[in-house]
Amino acid sequence: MAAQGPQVCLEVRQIKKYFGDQTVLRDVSFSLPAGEILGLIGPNGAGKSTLFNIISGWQKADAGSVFFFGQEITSWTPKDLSRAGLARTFQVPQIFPEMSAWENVLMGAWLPPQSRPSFSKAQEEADHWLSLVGLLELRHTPARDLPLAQQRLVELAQVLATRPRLLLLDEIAAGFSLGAVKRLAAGLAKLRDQGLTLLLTDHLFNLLEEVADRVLALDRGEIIVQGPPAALIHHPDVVSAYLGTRCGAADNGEA
Amino acid sequence: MQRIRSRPGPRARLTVWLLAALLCWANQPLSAAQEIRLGEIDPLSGPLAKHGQEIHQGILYAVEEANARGGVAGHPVKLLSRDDQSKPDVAVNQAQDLIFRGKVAGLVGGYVDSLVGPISQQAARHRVPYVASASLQQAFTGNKNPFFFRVSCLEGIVQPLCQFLSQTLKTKRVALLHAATPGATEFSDLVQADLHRRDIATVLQEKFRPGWPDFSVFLLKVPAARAETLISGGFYGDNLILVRQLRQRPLGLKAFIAPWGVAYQSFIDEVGQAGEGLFGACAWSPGITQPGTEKESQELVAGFRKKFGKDPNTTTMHGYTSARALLAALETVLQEGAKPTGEAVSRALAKLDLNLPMERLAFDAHGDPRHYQQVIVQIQKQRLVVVYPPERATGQVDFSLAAR
Amino acid sequence: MRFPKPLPAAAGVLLLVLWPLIFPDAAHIQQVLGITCLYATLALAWNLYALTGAISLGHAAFFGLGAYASALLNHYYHWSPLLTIPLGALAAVVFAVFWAMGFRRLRGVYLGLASLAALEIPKTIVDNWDRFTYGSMGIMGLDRLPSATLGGLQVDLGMDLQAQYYLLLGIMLLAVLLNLKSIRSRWGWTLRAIRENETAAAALGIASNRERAKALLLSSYLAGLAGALYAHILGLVEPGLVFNLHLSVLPLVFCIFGGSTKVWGPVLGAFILYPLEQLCLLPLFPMGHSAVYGLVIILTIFFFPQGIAAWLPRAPKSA
Amino acid sequence: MWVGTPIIFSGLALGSFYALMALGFSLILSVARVFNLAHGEMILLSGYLAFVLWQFFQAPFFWLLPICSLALLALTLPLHYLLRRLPEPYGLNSLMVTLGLALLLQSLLLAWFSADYRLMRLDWPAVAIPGLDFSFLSFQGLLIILALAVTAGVHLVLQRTFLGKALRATIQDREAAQVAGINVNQMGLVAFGLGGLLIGLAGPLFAQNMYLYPAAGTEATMIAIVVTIFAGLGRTRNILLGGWLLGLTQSVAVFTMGSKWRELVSAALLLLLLYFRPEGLSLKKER
Repeated sequence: MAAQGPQVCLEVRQIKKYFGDQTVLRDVSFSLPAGEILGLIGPNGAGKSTLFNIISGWQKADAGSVFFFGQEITSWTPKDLSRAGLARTFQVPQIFPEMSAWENVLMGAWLPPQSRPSFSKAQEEADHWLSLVGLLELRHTPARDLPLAQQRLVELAQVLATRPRLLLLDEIAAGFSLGAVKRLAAGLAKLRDQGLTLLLTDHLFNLLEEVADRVLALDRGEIIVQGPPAALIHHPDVVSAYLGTRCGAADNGEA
Repeated sequence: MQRIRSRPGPRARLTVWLLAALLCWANQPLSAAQEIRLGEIDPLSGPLAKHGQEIHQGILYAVEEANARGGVAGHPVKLLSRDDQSKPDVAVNQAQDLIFRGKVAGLVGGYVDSLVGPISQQAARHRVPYVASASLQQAFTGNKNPFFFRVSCLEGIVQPLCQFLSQTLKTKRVALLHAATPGATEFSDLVQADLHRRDIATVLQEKFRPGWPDFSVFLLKVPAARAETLISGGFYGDNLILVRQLRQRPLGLKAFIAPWGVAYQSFIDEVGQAGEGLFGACAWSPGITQPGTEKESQELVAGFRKKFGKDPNTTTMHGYTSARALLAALETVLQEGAKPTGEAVSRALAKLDLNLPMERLAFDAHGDPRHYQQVIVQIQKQRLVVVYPPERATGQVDFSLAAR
Repeated sequence: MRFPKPLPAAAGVLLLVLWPLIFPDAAHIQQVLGITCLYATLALAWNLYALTGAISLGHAAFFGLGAYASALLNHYYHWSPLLTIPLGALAAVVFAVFWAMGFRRLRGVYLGLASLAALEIPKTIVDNWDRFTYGSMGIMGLDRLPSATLGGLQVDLGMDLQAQYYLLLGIMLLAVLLNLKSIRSRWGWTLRAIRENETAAAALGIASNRERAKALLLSSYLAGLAGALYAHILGLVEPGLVFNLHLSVLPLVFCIFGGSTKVWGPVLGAFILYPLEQLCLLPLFPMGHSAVYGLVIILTIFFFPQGIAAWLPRAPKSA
Repeated sequence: MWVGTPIIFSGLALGSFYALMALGFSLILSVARVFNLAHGEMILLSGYLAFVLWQFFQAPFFWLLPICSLALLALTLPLHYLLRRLPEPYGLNSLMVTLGLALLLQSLLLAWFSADYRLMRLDWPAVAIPGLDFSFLSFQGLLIILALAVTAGVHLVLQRTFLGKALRATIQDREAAQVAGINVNQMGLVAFGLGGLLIGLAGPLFAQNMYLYPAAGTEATMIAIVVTIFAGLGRTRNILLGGWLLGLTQSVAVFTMGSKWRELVSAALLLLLLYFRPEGLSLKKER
């Protein structure tokens, strides 16, 4: 079927999540057109990771629903979501510690049951994605021996190798140097141009500023502002959310 | 991929070569000499080690006794002992090893039926006589194996026990507790059936796994079932606990009787006062011996004490008796000038008639002992007193002591 | 990927196949090595499940169920052991199905401990179902492995130790092959991924519970097979013998000693430790053998923390 | 007398015995990640020491407890140094080493003390509860009191001291504890030390409640393992609760169903518990 205009890749409707009597997410809704890079910012505890976990199936929402290319995926398991083409990375990179960097990426190319590529094809893929993240020369290093930032890149290459349609990156650029952030941003932009949809969180703003088409600012479980990154970066609500939480000032909390 | 420690150093290589050398060396056949070799397989370690070691000492004593007398028809006897670790595959391995590498003239020992069984099959297959020291089950000698003999059987315990219960104790209701092992289970079933024929009701029959620390709750059920006599088919250690817990609360029992464990001086020493009045069964004990073997028995106790620093007991004697049987058969064959082949020794064993301290030893067509009969003893003033059968009794049953 | 040099392995296999022909009289060694093959099969079975990262302490349950099912079929229906052994091993698989369902959520130490407890269930039932299983008495006088005619050649698997050795060796090599397939295949890497990081595996779309269950079913069948063979080789079963904790610990010891997650590790472990104990330590030290055995284990772990198989020549990785 | 009274009392005493056997094992497992298969043999060692002191020096029972505790402390500390030298995979390697140690100790015990069964024969007066037609052995009472006291002691150490906080942090998340500046190795040493004291304490109790023979260690290790599963790792109070639950269940099972179902009932209980609470008895699930 020929889509009219941009297809909606991900739609999140009225997600609610409580931990005990604490509300972590209240009625979060947004939609992400295919081929867009959407950023998600917010201070610590704003609910970014919880939202990510709910979308990718690692946590259950207490209310609301999630749609992926029109299909409801609200209570799917991570494994089923991965098979459907929704991939993610984690704040603490989830890789195979005893395997080499290259083997890690190979796992992404070779193992996913939905594609079942041949071994030689998977090897080529692994080379391709590993070189894309710039770690080809470290291919034989056991993943556990890599610094955290490079482990994140290995994880990125690994999930990219599964050929997802939507990729969720959770603070992928944490601990990156400025140059590395720029390279990563360029790479992500290229992927977007090839048709990948991306949802990124960033604690700080550096990566989103480079690459996001649109940014949502989350605070205390609610989307407070959204718009292009340049407009958000100095938005008073965003600034106060960051400052307020950081300083923990009570008067800001009441406002 | 370079992993630290993935390649062992020279020390490690050395270990491997040493292991290999040890293996190769172990496969050298033992040098053959003029001596006669006997093979022994017993549980020398693990949970059954106590009785395994006792049998071992009995066998060892018999062999050394024979050697002190100048050997068997002039040939020195060498004993090769093996531990079966209470596992049948190990017993088979060791039997094979003894037969092939040790070139033994016969096998002795064996404490549990599931281990005696496989050994006896090896004996039949390789035509080597095997005299089992402590085998009980009946199923065992069902199919004829001309190379298998044993010096004990369950009947020799069950018969006197049940007769004692009906004739002397005149009990009407018994509770039966037994260990979850084949021998003890068969014992329990046989006793139950035998007592049934004698109009004695088994009002409680339970089994437990050996090594249980707490019988107190089971004991609560004994008076509830109005049992008069408690028969324990548990082993030595279980009886230690059972007896101690028996003393805690009066159960109104007429008697407590256990075929295994009680009739040992060491048991009496361990439990002390709590042991007074208990009944047990034994085939032999220092001071309790087959009529006509008193002198031999005393010499044996003295010699044994000198060698091992302790008294022999009924288990030791099972080992001793089995070794004596095999040695006697070997002597018969050698004195006739024949080669001690398996067939010849087995034929001699079948014709054997010895009066040994533990029993008058002669085998029937199945290899079972014809005259094996244990006596019932009671602990009185820290001593074992034979109370049944009447012809061997050394004292009277003290009913007041037995009641608890 | 690893492409091992096939040479040492092939030489080893050739040695195992040929030595009885060179030393035809060494029946006791054939006996011991035959049982070694049996235990190596059990260890390989254990290892299949361990490839998913699970340390089982309940494999004696599979061993015992295989042994009892085969023994009961043989006892009641008088079927040939050649039929009852592969059928009896299925009883272990049935138990494995319950295991896979019941222990889905357990990992690590808890799984090990739960499997240890699970051993009690078949054991106690078999021990107390007197009418059907003969309870604690066990069953004696099972049929031996029968003689078979292979291409005009009559081989007596029950009595001829050499034939028995070759049978057990063959079954062990099949188990090795299965391990080989399960390590060096796409599925093998799936298992490895589950072992190393279950979260990451799930993120790649791997159904870890299903793959783990598959490995367990295969593993249980092999372990059941070993148990069934054991019953007919010895001609008897008894609850205390075939549901013995020692049978759960044995594969663990062989695998860690030899090197788990390596194809030849369990085999090496079994072929070093069992003959060492049976052919050297027991004859040499009838009393103190377990002290020496314990020392050997301790020292080896200090020298070969990755297991003996780590010492084998390893091929460089090819891209 | 209500028939349940002695059953419950027996169950509690038995459960207290189980808990006392398991405390050292659980502590070493949860802090130092060593699955100590030589646990039972170490208890036996302490038990034999108590036996020797009792037999040849007529040492009173209450002296035996501290002496044996200290003696085992002197044994577990070197063991910790030995195990610390083990490379990865640490868990499995330490399991194997302690298995080897168990075999070694068993042989040594067999050589030193022979295979005979030994019993510490002490007279424990019966205690009657006035008003109730019920009496019990003072040793059973002692088991219950000791279990309560030791559990409370360990609990206090873990909850109220700085060291205990560090220990708990190590139990909960080893890596995070390390990041927070806790010397995990030192915590292992502390665990082995405390564990040694507890194992030493268990020895005379084992010798008194059961009987000594060189192969008895396996039984003690099994008890420790089973109670530890009941409790879940690192929860001292639950060790006692788990022990009691196990002891009571077994006593009730023996009374109502018969001795032969004892193992099945406890195994079934254990598996049900693990099915519904994979982390053991602990009420809070760790996230």
